[in-house]
Amino acid sequence: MDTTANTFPRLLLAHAARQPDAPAVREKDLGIWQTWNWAAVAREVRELACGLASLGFRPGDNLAIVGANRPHLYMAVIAAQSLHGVPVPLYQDAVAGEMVFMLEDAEIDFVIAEDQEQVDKLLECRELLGRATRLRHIVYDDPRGLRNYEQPGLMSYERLIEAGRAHDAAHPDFFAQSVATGDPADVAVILYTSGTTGRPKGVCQTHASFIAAGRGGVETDRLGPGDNIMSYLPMAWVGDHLFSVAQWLVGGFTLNCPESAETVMNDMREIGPSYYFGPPRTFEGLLTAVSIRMEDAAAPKRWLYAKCMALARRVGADILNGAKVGLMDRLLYALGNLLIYGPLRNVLGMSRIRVAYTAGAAIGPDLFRFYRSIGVNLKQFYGQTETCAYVCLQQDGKVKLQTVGSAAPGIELKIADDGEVLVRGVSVLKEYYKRPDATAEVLDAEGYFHTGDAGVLDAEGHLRIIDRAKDVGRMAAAEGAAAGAMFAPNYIENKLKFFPQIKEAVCFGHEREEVCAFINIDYEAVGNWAERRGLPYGGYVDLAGKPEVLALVADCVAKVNADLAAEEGMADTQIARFLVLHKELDPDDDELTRTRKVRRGFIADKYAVLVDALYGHKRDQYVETQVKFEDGRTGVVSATLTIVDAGRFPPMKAAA
Amino acid sequence: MGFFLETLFGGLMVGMLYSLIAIGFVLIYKASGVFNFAQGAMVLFAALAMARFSEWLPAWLGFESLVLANVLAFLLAMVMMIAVAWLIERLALSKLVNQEGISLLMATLGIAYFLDGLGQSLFGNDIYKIDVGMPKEPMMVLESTFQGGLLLSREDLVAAVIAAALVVLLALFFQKTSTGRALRAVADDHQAAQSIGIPLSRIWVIVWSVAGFAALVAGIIWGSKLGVQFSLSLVALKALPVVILGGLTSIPGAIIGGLLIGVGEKLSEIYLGPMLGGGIEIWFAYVLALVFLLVRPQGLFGEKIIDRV
Amino acid sequence: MFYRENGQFKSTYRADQQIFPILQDRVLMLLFLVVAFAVVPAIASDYWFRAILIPFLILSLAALGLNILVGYCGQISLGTGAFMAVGAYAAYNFHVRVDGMPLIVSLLMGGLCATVVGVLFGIPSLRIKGLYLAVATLAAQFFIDWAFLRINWLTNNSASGSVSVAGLSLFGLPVESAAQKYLLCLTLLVLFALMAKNLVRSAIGREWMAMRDMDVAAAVIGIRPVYAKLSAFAVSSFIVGVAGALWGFVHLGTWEPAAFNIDRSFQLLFMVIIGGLGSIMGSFFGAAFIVLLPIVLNQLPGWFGLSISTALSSHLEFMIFGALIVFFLVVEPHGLARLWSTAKEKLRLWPFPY
Amino acid sequence: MRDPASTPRPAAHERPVILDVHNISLSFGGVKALTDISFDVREHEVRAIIGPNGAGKSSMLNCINGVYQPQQGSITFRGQQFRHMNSRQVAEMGVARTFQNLALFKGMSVLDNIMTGRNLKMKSGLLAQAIRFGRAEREEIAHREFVEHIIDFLEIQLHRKTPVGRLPYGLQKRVDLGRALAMEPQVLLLDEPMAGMNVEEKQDMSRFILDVNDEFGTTIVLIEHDMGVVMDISDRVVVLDYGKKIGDGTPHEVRGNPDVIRAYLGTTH
Repeated sequence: MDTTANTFPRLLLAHAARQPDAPAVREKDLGIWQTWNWAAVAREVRELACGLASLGFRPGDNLAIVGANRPHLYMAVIAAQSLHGVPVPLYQDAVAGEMVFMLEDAEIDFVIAEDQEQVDKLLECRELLGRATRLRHIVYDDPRGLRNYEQPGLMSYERLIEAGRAHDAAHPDFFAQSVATGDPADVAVILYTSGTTGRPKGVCQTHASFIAAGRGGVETDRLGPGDNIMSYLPMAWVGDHLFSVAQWLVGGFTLNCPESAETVMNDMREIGPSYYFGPPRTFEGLLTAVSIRMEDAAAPKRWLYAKCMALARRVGADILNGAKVGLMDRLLYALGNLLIYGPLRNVLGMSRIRVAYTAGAAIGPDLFRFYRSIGVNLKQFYGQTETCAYVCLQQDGKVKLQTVGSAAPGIELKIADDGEVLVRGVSVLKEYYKRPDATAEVLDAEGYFHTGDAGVLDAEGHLRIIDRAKDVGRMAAAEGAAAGAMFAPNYIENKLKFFPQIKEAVCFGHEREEVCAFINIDYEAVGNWAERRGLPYGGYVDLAGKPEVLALVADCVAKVNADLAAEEGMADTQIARFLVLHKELDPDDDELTRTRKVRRGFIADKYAVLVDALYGHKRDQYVETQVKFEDGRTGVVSATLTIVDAGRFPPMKAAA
Repeated sequence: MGFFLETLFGGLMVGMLYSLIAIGFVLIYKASGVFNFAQGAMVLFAALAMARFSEWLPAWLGFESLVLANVLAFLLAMVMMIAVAWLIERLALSKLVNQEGISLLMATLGIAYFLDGLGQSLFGNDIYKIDVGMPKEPMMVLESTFQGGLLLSREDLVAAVIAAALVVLLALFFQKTSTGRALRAVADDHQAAQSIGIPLSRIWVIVWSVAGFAALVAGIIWGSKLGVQFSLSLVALKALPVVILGGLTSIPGAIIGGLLIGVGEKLSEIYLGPMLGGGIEIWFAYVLALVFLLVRPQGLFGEKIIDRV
Repeated sequence: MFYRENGQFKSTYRADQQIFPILQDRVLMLLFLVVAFAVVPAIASDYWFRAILIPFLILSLAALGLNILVGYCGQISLGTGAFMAVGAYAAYNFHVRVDGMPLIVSLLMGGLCATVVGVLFGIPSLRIKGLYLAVATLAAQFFIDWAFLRINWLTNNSASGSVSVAGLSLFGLPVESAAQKYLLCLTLLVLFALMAKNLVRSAIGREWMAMRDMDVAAAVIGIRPVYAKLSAFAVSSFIVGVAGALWGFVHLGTWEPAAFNIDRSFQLLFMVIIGGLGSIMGSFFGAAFIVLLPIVLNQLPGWFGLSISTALSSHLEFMIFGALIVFFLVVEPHGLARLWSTAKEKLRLWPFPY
Repeated sequence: MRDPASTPRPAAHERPVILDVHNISLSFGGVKALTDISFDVREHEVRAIIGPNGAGKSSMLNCINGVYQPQQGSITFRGQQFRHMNSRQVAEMGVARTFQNLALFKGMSVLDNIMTGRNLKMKSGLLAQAIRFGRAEREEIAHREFVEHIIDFLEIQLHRKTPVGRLPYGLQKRVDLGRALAMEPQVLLLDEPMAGMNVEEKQDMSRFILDVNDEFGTTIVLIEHDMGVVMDISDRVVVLDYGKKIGDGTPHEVRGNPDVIRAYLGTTH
């Protein structure tokens, strides 16, 4: 593996020289896995870069990249970099209104878009930007439906490549030179943080830091040629950039792009990646699907499944950690592996996984344990856009369910007095694009980055994230008590969200005497449950209001409360009352971030009436809500929500 | 001349038996759209039942009277045929309703095999005679007209009369009785039939029973002529070309078709056979039908088949 | 349960379109062939060869041919026995009249003659369907039976069509012992099965199935009914013809038209129904089932210490066949093959039900 | 696929006539299905045939692609006049068709169903296919790739290998369209492509139809009940009632036509 190359374009060329015929990128297209080897990628990047240059793309220009995970778009990233330009990947599901801000902020002139949908959006943005001379060049990858577009500056990917070839022929050494003059300290990418509050900020990361981050991961898990990864997460997300760009180019393994959003599961089953990355909700979704399907299985199968899973819960994780386990259990586990775990991994597409990572939000311990127990080496890491998603890693064999692992190579950790986690080291951001003020807020004099997360370091230096620093609140002191207990909403919400029936949860309790919660049911899971019980329902709102469903949820809440009651200092934060929301919390309604973190404050305001009802000890509450549909239309959903009292438990001194 | 006429009559006799079997086909096809390969098997089954019961009953019940034996045997056999019809409807047809014709056809093949097996394991697989007291000795007619005269077997004449009677009986049944009319309704249009509240299942049981009855009569006549044996169920296959010729949906067609083929067979055997090396009656009927199919698929009396898109 | 398909991705259409796209299946099939070619000949007894294996192989071949016609193209035929007969007698004629004619060529010529006759009797299928066609093919059955009985020229003037062959050899190797015969049949069967599979997954196969499923639509997209149907008859009767030749030459050695009478036709039809219409695999299942059932029926009572007359057991056989036909048509119209593939799906999805 | 019409499309009336139906009359044993119908279809347009049930719309299509033989009248396709054609010829001339009540090949997968649309273009012989070597295989692969483009176009990748029988109705309609597209038709006859679909499916289908029309420059003749859809996507409309033509013109003109209004008020549409 190449250690001298210090910019991404050079890494690419290094691989093209070292392993020209090894597969670099695969995409399922036209029913088979079309493959680019490293040489081909290098060639195409070169042509692409020359093409951009021929359009007048200058060093320092920014290239917006909008679309799903397509090989061409990944190549565009490197192409821009090899011209000393900066790729700016944007969320493809953002609506024009959101996108226009970043296009303007990053002074975008050149865009590479996936298809008609994105092009239409960008043209809309042109309008929104007024006659400002932005977005002069829009290159589209998939020409379908765009044939009769007359707008200026539109160009197909093929045409761009042709132009590139011509330019390359005219200036044979242009590309080589441009790559040669690249500086590791140059900004390699601008990633916009959707940010739980305020408008998005462009995080500038240099080649040096992202390569360091990538290398850290690659070395920790000994990744390299022969490994396969699924690239299915938004390119604009730091996670995908770390895994599908930085680690890809450092490690030189193979990217695999799914055929379409709906086929990801099948494609994953075919590829059987050896290296996998997904945010907790992906793993949650998979597990939900598993439990739903198992519930429909025949009784003997269910029995076997239950038995095997019980065994796995007991010894699976230890076996994976290499801890010592009795021979009998090992034998039984091997049997279970043949009968259940193996097949399960196979249908999940995880048979060949060596390393799987999750991050982006705290993962429910039980969820985490499930995957490890069936032999999927799932690990957590911790980081944020500002740190290339690279702060802590769980090392093989040292995986503790509750922590996100110890400081990654090249990273220093410090816990501030208020519990906030501070980070210094290779992967810390250069700056926020054109936002010195914001940069100053997060980067202090000693060069520590303020993560905004509250956490604790344990004896072995493993970091345990409790919550967002600003979310961590205190309960109002109950009569007689000096101070209220510490209240970590996410912590509780994640416990709730582990139940397949619960999709989202929002807890309130800061400066209040009790904790109350909003719950979102998982439509698919609960719908299934209802159908199996022959419980008729008309759509989401109706289902969410059914007394049977409320009972079901109350049950989950009670379990969580029991859990909390058993945990040091958490007993007082048991959920007193909850209600089941009449609509799904939705990024399009700004209730969630694009990465599906709940915007607690926003929700508290938006549904103030419900919050008051919860604390006002009402029995139910009527509510009306505006909703945005995919096609941009808006409508209103209304319902009368019942408020349910949850079972609570006396605090006990027992281990969780 | 005389010889020709004799052959002709012979042919008519055989043909008449074909018709008897063919009628069974037509009945079932009209009422249930099923092309009943099992008709032959039903004939064999019925004949076996008749033959054996008429032989066993006197032994069991200890009486001599041949007539009584035959009557009882006939009734018993008829009961069995009804039972068979009922079972077929219950176990096969009701479950295969609105499947394509081809799988129904194959189903009846299965039924045929089943009946053959059942019949022989119940009643044995030798050659049995049925003696319903048909006059055996032949008679001479028209000696005056030309010398040598005509040698006719009375038995055949009686058989012809019985057959004719059967046809008339069926005709009456279909024209006069309400069930008969119901059957015709079903034949014309299943939906219509159901809509006027006729339970298809019962209709089918009845039809198959009637077909069973026809089979029984045919079986008896065959049996008393040539004895009852397995080959019967093959001979019965001859009814297929007959209905093709006459048209699947027409009873008169079945009769005329039968006679045509009976006669054709005999004459061709006599006059063409020698040229071709003999034994051509095995296939004559089928090839005739085949040729017919190519020129007039709907047969002599059948309705035209139109494929709609 | 035993499938591990992760990483078996296809990056070419050739790989994606192979007959057994899943590695585990390929391995299984390979093992199976090894056993069939190497192990069985070593261990099987003479009785096994003559009573079970050879009949099974040859009838599988015939069923395979019939399945192409009935299962894939939807044209029923009750004349299969006759087409086998054509194959057998034609091969016989080439064998005895042309001296030095290699065995394999005789067999194939037998197939070709069957093709010609098959197409001839297939012509009515252009005008008529289903039960009408059944009668047309019946005509073929009876006519051909008769022809070999009565037209001496066809049987090289041997009385009542009873002929016999001996001293077979193939490329200099003798085909005398049961094992040798078995290997000959097995090889031919495998080759034909492979070709048949190729056909049904190619353009022509799709034409057949199109005619079967929805002939009007098929015509509208430019499929010629004449070509589709007659080619099905041709291919089908070629394979059946070869099977017939093998039946005569290899299995019987001495035979007369009765060996290919209408019962044979029905038997083969039953095989494809029970085995599975429209499935190559099904032809094997069906043949195996129908070859084994009577043997089992004869043994069964013995195991329980009772004894039944052969007559009775043959009648029981009739009844069981009949009942099974109806059963399968009602319960699983796609026969054993479908049961097999559902089981396989279950295994692939294990532990999930769907 | 076929080269797109690179130039922007001229207005309907300027384009040359590709299909001209002249005085067609058709009857089944005395029952008149069509009487003296004439209309023309111009290159690259979307031509709708509407009318109440039993107006003879489907019969009209069946005449055009040779399923029925009209007793009178003639059909001119690209300047060649025909009185009697069989479906094969029509297909060869580049007329494809979808069916009102799904006429898919139930026993086959989505992929195979669409592949059948390519059969007309597959030339390798029986033996070659049996051995599946050289040309036969190359051909299979080439056409498979073509079909994959269609699957991609219709967004049914997920269902590529599923037996069509198992697909929901809306998707089956797409496969039916795909099978027709596989023939690379110049004229595409669509028999109620949206019958029995919900609003969303209808939107998708309209999108596909329009895309086909301007991606591949395919001329489209469609029968549809949903007036809304017809008015949205068609350039010109023919109105039939009881086998007679009672209106012909742009959606706007037709909407104003009193006979048409009567015909529609008269029935339950």
